[in-house]
Amino acid sequence: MNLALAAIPGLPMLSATLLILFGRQIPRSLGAVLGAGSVGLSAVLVAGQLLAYLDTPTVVTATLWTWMSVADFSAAIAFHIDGLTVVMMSVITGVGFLIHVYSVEFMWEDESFSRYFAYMNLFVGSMLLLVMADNLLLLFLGWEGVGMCSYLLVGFWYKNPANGAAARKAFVVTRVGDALMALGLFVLFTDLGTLDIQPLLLAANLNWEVGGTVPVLATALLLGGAVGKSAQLPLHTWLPDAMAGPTPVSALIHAATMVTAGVYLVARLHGLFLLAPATLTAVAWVGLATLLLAASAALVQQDIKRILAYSTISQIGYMFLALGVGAFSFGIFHLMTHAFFKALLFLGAGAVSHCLHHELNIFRMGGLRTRLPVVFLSFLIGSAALAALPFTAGFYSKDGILLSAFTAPGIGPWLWAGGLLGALLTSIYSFRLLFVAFFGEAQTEPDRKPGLPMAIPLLILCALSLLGGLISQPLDGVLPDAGHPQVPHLIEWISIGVPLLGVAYAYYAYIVRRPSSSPAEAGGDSPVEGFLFAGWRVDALYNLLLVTPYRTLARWCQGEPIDHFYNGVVSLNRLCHRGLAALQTGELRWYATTFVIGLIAVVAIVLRSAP
Amino acid sequence: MTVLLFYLTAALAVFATVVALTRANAAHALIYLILSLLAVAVMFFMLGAPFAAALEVLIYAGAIMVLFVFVIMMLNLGDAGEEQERGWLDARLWIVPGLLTTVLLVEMLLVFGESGVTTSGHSVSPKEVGISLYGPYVLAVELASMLLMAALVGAYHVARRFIDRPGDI
Amino acid sequence: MTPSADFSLIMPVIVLGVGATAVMLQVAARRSPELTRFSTLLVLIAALASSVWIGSPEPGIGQAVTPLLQADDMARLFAALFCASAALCVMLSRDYLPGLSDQGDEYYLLLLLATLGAVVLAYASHVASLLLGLELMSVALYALIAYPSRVAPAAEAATKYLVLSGGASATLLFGFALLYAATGSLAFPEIGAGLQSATLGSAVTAIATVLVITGVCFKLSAAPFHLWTPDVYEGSPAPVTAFLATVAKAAPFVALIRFLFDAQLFDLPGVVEVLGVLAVLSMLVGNLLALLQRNVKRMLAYSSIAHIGYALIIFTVAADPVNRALAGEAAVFYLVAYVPTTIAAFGLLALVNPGGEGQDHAEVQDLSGLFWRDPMLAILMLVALLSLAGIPLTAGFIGKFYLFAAAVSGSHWVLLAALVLGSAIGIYYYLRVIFQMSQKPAEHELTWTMDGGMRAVALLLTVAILGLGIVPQALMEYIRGMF
Amino acid sequence: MDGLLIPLEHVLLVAGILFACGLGGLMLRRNLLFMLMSLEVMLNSAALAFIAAGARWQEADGQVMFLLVLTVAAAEVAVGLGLVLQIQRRYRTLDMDAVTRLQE
Repeated sequence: MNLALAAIPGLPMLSATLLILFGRQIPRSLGAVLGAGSVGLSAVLVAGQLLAYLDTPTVVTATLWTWMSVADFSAAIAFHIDGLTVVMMSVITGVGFLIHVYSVEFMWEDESFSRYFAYMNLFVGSMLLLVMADNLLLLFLGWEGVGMCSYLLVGFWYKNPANGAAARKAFVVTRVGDALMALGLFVLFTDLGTLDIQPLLLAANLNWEVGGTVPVLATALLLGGAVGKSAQLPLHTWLPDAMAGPTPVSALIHAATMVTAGVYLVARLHGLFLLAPATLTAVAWVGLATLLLAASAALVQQDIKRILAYSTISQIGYMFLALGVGAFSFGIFHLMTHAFFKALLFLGAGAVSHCLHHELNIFRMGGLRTRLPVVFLSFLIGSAALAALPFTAGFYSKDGILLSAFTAPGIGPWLWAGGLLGALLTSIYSFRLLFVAFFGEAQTEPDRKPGLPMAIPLLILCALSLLGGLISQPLDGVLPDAGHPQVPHLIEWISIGVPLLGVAYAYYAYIVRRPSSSPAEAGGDSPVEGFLFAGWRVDALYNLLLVTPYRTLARWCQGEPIDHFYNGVVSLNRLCHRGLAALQTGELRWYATTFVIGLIAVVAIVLRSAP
Repeated sequence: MTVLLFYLTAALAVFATVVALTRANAAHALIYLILSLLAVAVMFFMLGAPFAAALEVLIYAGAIMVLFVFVIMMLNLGDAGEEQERGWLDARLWIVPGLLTTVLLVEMLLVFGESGVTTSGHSVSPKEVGISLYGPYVLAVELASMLLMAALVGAYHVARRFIDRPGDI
Repeated sequence: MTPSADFSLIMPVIVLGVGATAVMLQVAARRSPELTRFSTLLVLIAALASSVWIGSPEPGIGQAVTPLLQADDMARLFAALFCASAALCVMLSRDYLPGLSDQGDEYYLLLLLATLGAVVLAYASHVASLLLGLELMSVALYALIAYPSRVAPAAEAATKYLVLSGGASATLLFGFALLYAATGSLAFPEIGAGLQSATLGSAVTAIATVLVITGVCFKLSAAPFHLWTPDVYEGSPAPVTAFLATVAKAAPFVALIRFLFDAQLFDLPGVVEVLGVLAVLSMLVGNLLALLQRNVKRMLAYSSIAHIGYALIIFTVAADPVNRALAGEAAVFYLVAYVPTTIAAFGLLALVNPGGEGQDHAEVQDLSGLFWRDPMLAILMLVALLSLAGIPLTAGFIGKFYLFAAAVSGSHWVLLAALVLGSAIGIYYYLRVIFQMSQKPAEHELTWTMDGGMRAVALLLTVAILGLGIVPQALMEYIRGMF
Repeated sequence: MDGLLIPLEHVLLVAGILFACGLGGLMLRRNLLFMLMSLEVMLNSAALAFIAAGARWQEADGQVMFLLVLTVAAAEVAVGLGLVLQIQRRYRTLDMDAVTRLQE
């Protein structure tokens, strides 16, 4: 049992090790088998866990080994398998496997084929570690592991300096979140004396008052970590730039799995968050603000991957909204359906660029409906699910979130209205993408069609995006939930109708009144469009507020003749180094003299403290 | 009377040592060093360790010092070396070592008070030493032989004369 | 008085002693470096096996074999560690020695004798055995350092080491003589017992103790007795440097642990303060000196000073009897983690051999592009450097965490601050090397030979370092039984 | 002949003075030969201290330790004199202030 559990994250990691060590000697085909096969095997094992859990929902805790126990501190490599874990594992390995298969064709011609699969496997292993961990230390290890893999994969094509810059940005911005989270863990450990999740939750329930200072502080710090990893306001700016990596990477890491780690963290520790209502409300507002900002930014993007990136940020905003109003299971439900349709859309986008000379601007596409029918089908279903049109997977999850938001006490209607506005925007931008890229006249001719390794994962994801809403997640007893929210019928109808309205508008704007030429490169003619295009100019704001002052300060410090604090520490170190190095004269007599000086000093210390 | 003799020997040992370490001529220094070692041997005898006294004379003053003599002969530094050596013993060079040594001595004087404890006044015979050596210390004897083997092999290799080649560094 | 001791308990010492004699006879009969290397390896492996399989009568307690040696689990663990490390050094020498014009026979013999000295130190519970172990190791090392007889710096390094180390030995002996004068005993536990009835006053015994500590700390190259270290490391042949930095450090440290723990000298005035000052100085001085150092050998030499400083923390912690066991565990684990890590780092330098004739002058720059040219070697170096820096999932992290926990439980904030500060500086220069390895290949390339056997050794070391970092619990529990 | 009754501190002090002389010589002399002689003086002073302690406790251990110190001194000096020859050969001098190829 333990072995099978350990093999789930172990197989991809083993494969990653092999690929790193022997990557050059291994032929491509074997590399592909290793890379995709290991994840496939994991998926099979996960399926076994899933079936077992569906059969008899029992929580399994398996300690593989005690990592170390020093003094009062003890850390174990232990897994905790419950409904939430099973769902997450299924999404990670299932979607992950499809993306790996897809990547075999997508990356076939890349010179660093085995390096790619090594990183991807390492990512899957770390992500599994993250969701299976029984204690927060192991979770944090996985958390850092996925962050590192994300960094490596965003900068995968490291020869282009822009990609390196994007990778660094992703790393630095998420690092801010990670630092907060580490602090949060420290607060938890000092206050409750353990980092094992289940005892931690028990201890918190016993020792903490609802709304006390420590719960709010600890959960706020954890929220900081979640916000960084899940690209929520105000730490969302790294995700659009992270699209510099290969497209399947965006599909797996920056859409389906890693960026939802923050959602998972809040859901896993919901026991703590329920003790801190203030933080929970903050989660809801962060989610709402993010979803609106990102959806409006997505309206005007032209790069297909940037649209999808902003859309991802926006959808994770919905998940946060769900968590914030206490509808944890809807949040996880949306996490799953989103993984299906967003992976589908990203893989579709990858297929488009793969067949279209790496073209990413939707205004230079057009007419792809007839030329790439499989991809068109993917986008059609994916966009419908993203826009939450009835009977798609996205409909069930997003509808649940909106209605739950409505029932939230006090602020409910406001959250609902905001979410609804977001839904309208979502349907507009998703169908704008569809209509512009796949209808109308062709601007660029595709030079090939996706082969089977790419088409089959697309079709499977199509099916999941359509039917995924019917899956009922085994979350009973794991997450608290009040079942389906009871709201007036009018509200329900409005929630269903608004996305359709958006589709209609998009049809009017981009099919009926199809713009004759593509808009300017810099994004839009009007200032509003420009503002939206630049993602509400948050980057510019940060540049203005943080980066520029920092640089100015740095420059000022450089110019300042008297004392510069930054260089001061470095200079001090250098000075000490020089001073000490100057003692290393190589002269034996001098060495003997220092020995005697040391001897005298040591004896003097004793004489001083002797009675 | 004999106690006074002990202090006289001690003074001689210290004096001979100081002189030995401040000579310019290595051979002269060696003579003084042997004098110092012989004085220490006398002190050993007076402290009731006749076996150690004998070994001090035989091995220290004998064998080890002979090694020095051999090396000094091999090097054959001559008068030029002595001149140079005198130059190196410039007064300024004395300041730091002299100062530090004095500080160390003062520290030691501060520590050694009078506790009234004396040496036992009884002699420990070679027989007792021998029994001890081949009783509890038998492993030490074996290890000492290993140490001498290491020294032998090491000295053999280090002191071996190679024909110098142009490529040497 | 004839000792009726069970000599099978000190089998590694006996195997090494008999083995060294046998190897010498073999060399006398037939000079062949290959054969000598083979028989040396054989002796080391036999000693390793005997230390692993022949246990102490009761685990954890141990038994005295004559008053000189104490056979217990700690001694066995370190005997095994030293034999394994020496075997690695022999392996590293295989490709290194042919670059010298000296024949290799005496080299292996001396290495065997130095290992014997180190193993004796692991068992030493008496002044005589400590002295003999220390000197056996040192004397063999003088000759090993000066082994490349055509290389002037080697002779220079050996001379510096000999003169200073001789001075340190004399200091240590003088200290022991004073302790003997005060307490009337030479075995460590009895020295402690004799302290109560000491007639010479606590100042004399305290001075005697710090003289001993000074002597040992010189061998450990703790600041301010560290100045010889970089010169000697730089001048020595790389495999010997590996031995110097690992076995020749861990062995005196073990002896120091035994001396201070068995004799319980912590209550003497000033002793703990002295050890604390030495620890803080070593941590800061070592790291600061390594900061901008370009020569990799010198850099690692400085870093080893810092590491000894970290380990010295435990003596301050051990001053409080409540935390003494934890301090001992931390020290033993730290040393066990430190040895394979450092061997790995220096091993790379032994393999990278630019000039031949013992001229291994490797600058940090020369490691450029190692990742692209030999990924496996680079990964070994990477793991070793990360472990030295104390990054999680490596042996070094667990070791440092142990020290950290020990210092926290004793509330020694100054030491902790120095530990954190030193580690922070350390990360900078370790990362500098890693960064350099991932750069474009250097213009004048280093050459190295690495066959299947060496690769297996490299893999073994990597696995050992990572293994100690990922599954340290078994070793931790074994060590816990010692104190 | 039996030993004398001499205050232990006095003998130890003589040993201490000899020890300090040795250290002073180590710091003062540039010639490697003299450094080795200083080393011998230091080791000899430790031996004297051991003999004094042995005389105080009337045990053979002090003399056994003396014997071991003697062995150590012999071993050190044997290798040390070998190195003297080597240094003279490579550097053409015994002046240790000039033998500084290894330095920062």
